Formats: sequence, C-alpha cells, structure tokens
Amino acid sequence: MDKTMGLRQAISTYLSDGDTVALEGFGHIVPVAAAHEIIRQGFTDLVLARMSCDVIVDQLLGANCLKGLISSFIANSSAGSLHELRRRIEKSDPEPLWFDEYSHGGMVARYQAGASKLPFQPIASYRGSDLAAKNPQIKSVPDPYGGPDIHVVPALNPDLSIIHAQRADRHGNVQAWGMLGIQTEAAFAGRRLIVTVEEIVDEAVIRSDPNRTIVPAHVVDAVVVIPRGSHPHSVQGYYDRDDEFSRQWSALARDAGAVQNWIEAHIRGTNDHDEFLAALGSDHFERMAIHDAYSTPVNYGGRA
Amino acid sequence: MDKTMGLRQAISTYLSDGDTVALEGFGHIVPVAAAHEIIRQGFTDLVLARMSCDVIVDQLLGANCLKGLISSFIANSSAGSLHELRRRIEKSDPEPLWFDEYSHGGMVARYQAGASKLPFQPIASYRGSDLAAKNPQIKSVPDPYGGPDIHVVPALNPDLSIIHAQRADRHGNVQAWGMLGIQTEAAFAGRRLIVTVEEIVDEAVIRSDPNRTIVPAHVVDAVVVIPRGSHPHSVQGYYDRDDEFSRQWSALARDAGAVQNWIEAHIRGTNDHDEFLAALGSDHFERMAIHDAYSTPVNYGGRA
Amino acid sequence: MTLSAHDTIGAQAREETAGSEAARGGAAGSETAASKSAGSQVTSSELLTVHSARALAGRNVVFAGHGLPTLAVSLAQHTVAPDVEIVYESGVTGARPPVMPRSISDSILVPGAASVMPMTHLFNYVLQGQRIDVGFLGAAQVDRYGNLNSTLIGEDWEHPDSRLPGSGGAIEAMAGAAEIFLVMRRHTPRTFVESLDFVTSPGPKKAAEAKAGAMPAGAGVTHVITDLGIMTRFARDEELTLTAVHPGVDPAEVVRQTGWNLKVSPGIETTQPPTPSELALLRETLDPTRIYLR
Amino acid sequence: MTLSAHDTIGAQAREETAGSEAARGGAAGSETAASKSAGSQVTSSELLTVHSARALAGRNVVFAGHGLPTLAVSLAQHTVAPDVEIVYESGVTGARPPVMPRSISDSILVPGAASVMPMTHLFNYVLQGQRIDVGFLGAAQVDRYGNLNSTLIGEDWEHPDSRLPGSGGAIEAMAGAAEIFLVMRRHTPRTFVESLDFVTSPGPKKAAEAKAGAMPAGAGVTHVITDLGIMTRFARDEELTLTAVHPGVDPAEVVRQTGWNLKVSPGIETTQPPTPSELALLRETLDPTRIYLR
Repeated sequence: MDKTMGLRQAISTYLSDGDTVALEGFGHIVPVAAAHEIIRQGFTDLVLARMSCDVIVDQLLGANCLKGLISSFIANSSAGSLHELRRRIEKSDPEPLWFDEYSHGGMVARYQAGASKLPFQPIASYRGSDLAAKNPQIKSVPDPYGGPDIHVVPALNPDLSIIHAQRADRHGNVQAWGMLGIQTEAAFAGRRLIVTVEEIVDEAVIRSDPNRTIVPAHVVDAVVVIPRGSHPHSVQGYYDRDDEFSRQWSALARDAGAVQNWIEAHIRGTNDHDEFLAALGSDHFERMAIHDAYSTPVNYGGRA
Repeated sequence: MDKTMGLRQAISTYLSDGDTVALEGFGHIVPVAAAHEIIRQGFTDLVLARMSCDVIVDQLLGANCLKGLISSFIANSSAGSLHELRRRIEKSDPEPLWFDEYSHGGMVARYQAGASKLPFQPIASYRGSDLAAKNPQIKSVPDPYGGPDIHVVPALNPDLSIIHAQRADRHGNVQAWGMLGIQTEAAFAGRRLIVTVEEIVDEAVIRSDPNRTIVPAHVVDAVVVIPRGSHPHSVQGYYDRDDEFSRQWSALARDAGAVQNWIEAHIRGTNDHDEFLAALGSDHFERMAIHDAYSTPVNYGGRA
Repeated sequence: MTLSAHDTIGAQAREETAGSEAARGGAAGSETAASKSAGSQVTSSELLTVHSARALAGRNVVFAGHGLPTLAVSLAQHTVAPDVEIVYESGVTGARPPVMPRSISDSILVPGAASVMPMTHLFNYVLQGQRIDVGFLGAAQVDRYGNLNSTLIGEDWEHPDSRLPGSGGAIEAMAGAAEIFLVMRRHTPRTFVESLDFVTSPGPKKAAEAKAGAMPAGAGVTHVITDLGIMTRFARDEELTLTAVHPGVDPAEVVRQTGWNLKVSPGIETTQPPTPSELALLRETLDPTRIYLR
Repeated sequence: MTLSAHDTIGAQAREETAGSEAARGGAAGSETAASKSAGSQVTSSELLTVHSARALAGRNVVFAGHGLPTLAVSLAQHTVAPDVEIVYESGVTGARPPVMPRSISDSILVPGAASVMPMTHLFNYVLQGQRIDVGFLGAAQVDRYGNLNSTLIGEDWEHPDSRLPGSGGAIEAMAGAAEIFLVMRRHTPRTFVESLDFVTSPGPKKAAEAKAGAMPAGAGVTHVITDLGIMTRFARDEELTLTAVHPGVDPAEVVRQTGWNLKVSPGIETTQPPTPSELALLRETLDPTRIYLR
C-alpha cells in the first residue's frame, strides 16, 4: 500500500485540536518540518510529548499551539534556555502551561508501556526524588516477589506520533541510523503515526538490510518526504546540525516579541518547508555539509 | 581490553556446577559449540534457560548436565519432539526434571526485567491460562491507574549467559544480523557473559557500522571465536541450517541408549569443536553453503 | 554426525507439535474424504490453504507460522488481500523468501524482508501491542469457545501422558490479535473436545472468568478451518458454529466428529471448492516443488 | 533564519543548564584563584578536568556528558585508566570523535563509535541495569549528602524563580551508577546549600528515608570536584568531607563558600597541580582548538 502523502495533507488528516502529539528525536532526526506545519495550520490546545526539548518547543509555544507539555528535559540542549517555555512556567506569561514532568528514564518507560499496551511500566530510580512527590501520576505497586514497593509510570499513548528518519520505502518501512532515541517506541505507542524522511528509496534498498528497519510498514499511517526536515538538527549521513541557529534562538527568545516576529516571518510567512529553506539562502547549508563514511556491507546471503 | 579466550577456558572460568545458564538463539546463531563444551567438561546440576528448545537441550539432558529447565517451547522446532526431554517430563526417566514454564512473551518479559534490574515485568496475556495457574511464580499486582490487576513475571538473571553472533572485535563489541531473538536482553541479564562468534574482525569493521552492535563491549566477559559454532543452526551470511540433522535427532532420541552413544561418540569423544566438525566429514557443509547478498552501505558521514 | 536412524517422524509427531512455534498449521496432507468424493485431486493441505486464504479478505496484518499459514497468506496476496503483510514470530515482517521456509526461524525468511525486529519488539509492541489483525494458530485440542491446548495430554499436569511443545507465542497471539484463525487438519473427537486437558491459550470468555489479569484485546478464535468444514464464532460468549462443510461432507458427520454438541448453522453452506486459478497459483507459482502441498 | 541577535549566552545561562542532558560538567572556564596563585596559566577547566581524570583510576565504564567529562575520560584513557569506556546518554559507547562533540547528541559521536544503542537499552539495561561504574553529573545545587537539584530555584514549585532543565537522565545516573562524580565549576554558598530547593536526584541516604521504591544501586556522590578543592564521601550516611584543596586555597575559605558546616578532613591535602604531561595531552592532543579549555 502506498502511504506517501504531502506534509500538509498528512498533518491535516491525522492531527486534531486538543490531541496529544509526540514529536521525538534526541538532537538528531527531529521532525522539525512537521512541527512548523502544525504551526502553519494553526492547531491549538495540543499537549506535546517530547523527552528532550529544543527550539521547536519554544516555537510551538510562541505560536499558541500548546496547552500542555510532557517532558523530561526542558533546556535547549547545550545552547542555553528555552525562554518562551520559561516564561510560561515561571510567570504564566502569557498563560499557565500544564507541565507533566518525568526524568528521561521515566519518559522511556512511559513510551515503552504505551507501545506495549501495558497500563504502566516499573522504574527503579524514583525513590526519594521530589519529582515523584510532585507528580501524582508517578505511583507505586507492591513487589509480589518480596522486595520493596516499586515506582511505576503510566503508559503514554499519543493520539499522533511523528518521527523523522533518513529513509523509507513507499509502504512505510522506515530505516534510520545514528542516534535513535525513543523513536521506535514513540512510533508504536502512537494511535496514529506520521513519518517524515529525507528520501523515499526503492524498496529493494530497504530490503537489502532488513535489520536496519526501525519501524515496519504496518505501524505507519503516512510517509512524507521532506528533505532537510530535521534542520537545525542533524541527520546522520545527510547534514550536520546548525548549532549557530540553536544558540541564536536562546538569545532571541529572551524577547517574546522577537519570537512572534520570527514565527510570522519564517513559519506563517512561508507556505511550506521548501519556502522556509529557500528563505535561509542558498549558501545556508554549506556549513552543514558532511563528508562520506560508509558502513561495511554485511552478507544476508540465503540458501544457495 | 582484549577479551578473546579459548572456549575451554571461557567455560571453565565462568561456569560452575549448579549455575543457571542461558543459551539463547531462536533457531539462528545458537551457541551450540558452547553447549557441547559444557558437556565435555561434565558440569552438573545446571538450570538451563532457553526460550525455544532444540537438540542441544536433549543433549545436555542426556549428558546429565541439567537439573532444571526454564523454557517456553520444548519441541525440536518443526522437526518433531525432543524425546530425551519428554522422557524426563512424562516418565521422570531417568529422574524428574524441574521445569519452570512460561510463554515466549513471558520469557521475553523475564529477560527484559533481568536486563533492567527490575524485580518483575508486567504482561497482559496470562488471564485465564492454566500456565498462570500452574506456575506460582506468575503473580499479579494491582493497577494503580484503575485497570484490572495485571500479571507479572519475575526477573531472570542467569549466572551465565552465552550467545553466538556473526562477529565481534577483540574488546567484545558484538554484531549480529538476521533473526536476533532475545540475545541482547539475555546478554544484559546475565551476571557473566560469554559470546561465541564466527569471526573476530578488526575494530574498524565494527566501528564502520555502530548501529549493528547488539551488545557493547563493557557487558562482555569473554569473546570466543568458534567458526560453525551454531551448527546445525544457521548463521545468516555464513552457513545454512542442517535440517536433516535436526530431523534425524528426533528419530534417534526415541532411544535413550542411542542418545548416550551419540554423546560419547560426538561430544565426549572429541576434544573440541574442530574435532567435532572434522568427524562430520569434509563434505558435510557443502549443502549448508549460501549465496552472497550484501546490504546496501549507509552513510555515517560526519562533520566535513 | 552420521545417524543410523532415518527421518521417521510422521504425522503423529507433527500432530504433537501442532501449535508449535506458536502458530504452525499442519503441513503434511493427503486426499480428504471431501476431495475424494468430489472426485478431484485436491489435497487436504490445498483445501485448508485455499479456505484460510479466502478468510483473509479485508485483513492487513497477519501473524503466521510457516507451512500452510504462509502459503495461505501468499495465496491471499495474489487474490483477496493484495496488501496483507505477514509477521513471523522470529520478528520478520514482509518476508519474500525465494523458496518456502522450513520453519518460522528459517534464515531464508530474512534476505529481502522488509524488517527483522528483535523479539522484544515482536512480543511487546506487535503482539501485546495489538498490531495483528489475524493470528493463525494450531492446537492439539480446541473446545467450544475456541480455548486452545498445546501443552499436554493427560490428567496429571506434572506427569502427562504426552507432553506437547507448550505455548511458544500462542498465548500472546491469542491475547493480542484482533482475531484468531485455527487450522486443524483432522477434525476428530480427540481434538475437538468438551473439556481441554490444559488451557494454554484462553479465549476472551475463559479469560473473563478468571480473577486477575488484563483482558485479551481481541475476539479469540473466529474461524476454525478443518478437513471437514468451517466453524465460526464472533461474540465473546458465543460457541463455535458449523457454518460450512466441504463438498460431500455430511454436517451430521462433523457433529459426530466433535466432542461436544456442535451447533450447526440453520443456513449452513457448502464451501466452494478451490478454483482452478487458486490451485494453479498454489501448485505452479507458490509451492511448485510441493514442499507443503504433499 | 537570520537572527539579529547574536549569541549572548554567557556563563549564567550555562550555569542554569548545569546538569543538563543529565551529565554536563561546566565547559567554560577562566583562570582560577588557585591557578593564579600557583602562578601558572592553568585554567579552571583544565584543573577540574585533570582532577576528574585522576579520580577515574581503576574505573571501567563511565557515563558522561560532553565537554569537561568527555575531556576527563579522554585524559584518563591516556593516563590512569587506558581501558575506560565512555557511555553517552544518546546511546553511544566507545565514541572516538575526530573533534570534540558539541553536545551529547552531536552526530559527530557516531562515526567510528563502538555501538549506538536505542534509548530503551541505554536507560533500562545500562543505567538501571547497573552497568556504570562512574556517572558524571552537574547540578545547580548540592547538599551535604550529595543530593542534587537540577530542576528549579525558588520556593514555589509551580512558579519557580528560575526554572532549570530538569532531570534528563540525572535521576537514573544517580540511582544506577556505582558512584557519581559531581563537577561544580563555582564553589559558592548558593550552589553548596544547607537545603535544596528541589531534590531532583537523591543520594541513597535521602532515598532510604522515602517510603516506597527500589533503593539506588550505588553510593551516590563520592567525589565533588570544584574550583576550590575536592570533597569525598563513601558510606551512605556520610557527609561530604573536604579532603583536598587546590594549591593556594585556604580550607577555611572553602568552608565559608559552603552553605553548611562543611567537615574538613584532619588529614586534608593539597592537590597536585596538573603535570606538564597532563597539560600537554589536554592542550596539544585532546583539545588543540581549545573548544572546552577556554
């Protein structure tokens, strides 16, 4: 079944106001273009699930798409703070944000339980942490094997999960390499799933290396080809990260008005990701160029 | 750190009588040579953990190495019964066998809890099964999120885990492809870990494709190079399975005496795996030959 | 590794491992009463394969073992369900083996497959994750509610008369798949029983009677395909009902061969025999060397 | 994507994200009082890196963030712990980046690495699985038992004065690693406090006082390395004790810069300054472009 679709159609088909939407990717293969399209279409009252925040969280907040956030790390990686997010939490400016907070281990466990259709997943690290005291959703159960009670976190099943990857075939068999984060679990946990990719490849390429597939086709609702869809984050083997932009964002976002101006100019002022990229200038990606370093092929040889 | 070691030394160093030992591999990359070495060294009172049984279970039983079995499937794949095992269970012949039985899902959950150092893992599939009624280790806990009680299975932490793979470097970074079974979890769950491999490769080969690594070096105690170490099971890209042997075994093992004779002739009568293979005849592996089918290389390219 | 004994594993041993590797249907077959009386050369395996394939219409993701279920999915891909994807217990999806696999863990499934998942993903995310539309299972015994036994025959659980392979992934397939197709090559009172010696894989009615645990996600066994006919059930508390017999089979004979008082549908039908094009696909395209179509 | 503003993130923002991505040590540095008084050109970053590296003697598996901890592990590999393996929160083990990584999720860590694990394996099997000998953490606040705060500053949890990055994987590192090395670039009464505003990552003493949950596997913080000296603790109920000061630092000054009555070891020592060979390795081999050795 051919599941390829344009980004505009994929987002409008599978997302609704009020949904919980997971955008995952740990500083690498992040569905940035999809986040921008959510802003363009003006969705509201979303709850965003994202383990490790970054500029797209500030942007979705600035565009008033979010009523809530489920996360375990809310800085801008090593580039500084996310000031739009801090204004919401520290000063309820412009309004309060519902923030459901875990550790990375807790988010991993929540996605894992969601993907596994279990009500919860045990976790060994929360004893004595104020995180557990603060969050009533972190509970505990008795250990029937005689140990102490153990903490549990509830399953996370986003209405829609979106991930980005290097490549897929038209059916939705998705391959990625480099840092893989929690993408497979987020994909399986989602009630619906959009995968954006750098390129659609012939299924013969996918099938020459089936162990490389991180999500099989039957889990995928839409496959969207969006080159440079992860920028300013990297895609292993395709382009490098744009640290300069990430650092600039943390400076810019100290000014709420500047955030609004940036969103108007770069997101709402562009029709799609191609226009967004074009506005960066034709030489913008020169410093994100990479050199080639190919894997040694392995032999999948079959019966002679 | 160079962790390469001979098989004899690895088994004698890391295994003790009475241990629980996991030998995992789901009809592919099975540590058969290691099982044979356990027989040669005459270990006793072992508890074997193995999701899906095969000829090595009959062989370890015939050689009187085992007092117990933890498993979820006790036939000889599609080749028929394991008669040495059936005699032990049906007739306590020559003596009773402690058999701790789960489903495959339960074994997966047990290894996962073991690898994660959790006391237990929830599982959704046991409601109403006599398997849960029969096994007191299958328990349940309340769901603090309001659902019905949910079953749990206890962590499995073998004293020693042994897996087989296509290749590793001398430090113990292990790569495998094709069907991967529960090997990563068995490896992490083990208190000690031996990895047997078809070949030791230069670390540059491993490092050209780090996503292919299924177990990182720091988990590994010993790396043992044993070509054809999985025979009669297949190794993707190296050799095919020997179904004829597996079928013949199910016929032979109807006779307890024949099992003893086979073990004397083929295991105790050989000094090591090389001698075991040599006794099969130089043309034995011709029908296990494979053709080549290489994966398409992927680009791990880094900063230019 | 010379063995003096030859391969003497016949139908009995295979029967004992029905349900093995979680999802095996029978592989061997012979001419059936039905096919004989129809005067054709259709084997039992062909008959069961064709009816299994037809039942897959409208389904997308199938969990299946090698042999008959694999053939049935292949046939369905060529006929009623072109987009159906097969998932194997070994973690392989979208396999396109150049020759028929010899088991679900046959390495021949891997080259050219769409994905190979580790077992944690297969069991946690695919089966327990409720991603399967239809799971094919076999069993040594089935009861009127589609509960299955693949563990043992006998009354003493600790010392059974016959120890069978056990669950494999059958419990997880039953609990997680939206529905289960049961393929039974021999419809007899010993296999269709009033009371199972051991409930390995409970359907939702049996599960609901238990005190603890998550409820199964699916409907349990919805189709039973045998050498005599087809039984179906749809609701949780519904019994299996004989809805079709193969040509030449008397419904009363099916009732006699069933260990409980089998319900017979008032509108019982006679199955449509395999068509020439179905048989041609099976014999000439899908299994030309007749590995499974013996 | 032209921004009019330039990169104005200075030390304050960096301080706020200490502990970020679970395990960051400080990156920027300047000449310390200690190094000044010693008359050398040793920067604070160099001093902390060298002492962190020395403390890794005998350790094998280290969980660390980019920057100072990465440099410390590299230096240890060249000196006291040649076989030490570094594990990053992004799942990368055995990285050998040709240039220093810019964060723990920098793709430069991947080419030539020994493995890249999915996050389930990293958090479940490696951290919770108790495979780490030493975890490097940073924090905004630490108390006398080595409990850490990287969540917020202020008394109102819902509306803090400063919202910090949060746990990331710090809670799991603290709970799962055999011991934790804490690197604090600025030893002040605002960072070494009597009472944390929020206990993000509890040590084992704090955990033992709680009612539910699994106990941490390790000892918690065993070494605190700051610009003034080194504090250690070993037993669960033991307080941090000042065991060494850098050359030219008065122990009384360290006590004054600590928000609780810091214990001082009767046998307190003065740290050995970075040796010429350590500094040469850092400056010429490991970070020749001085990305972290500013």
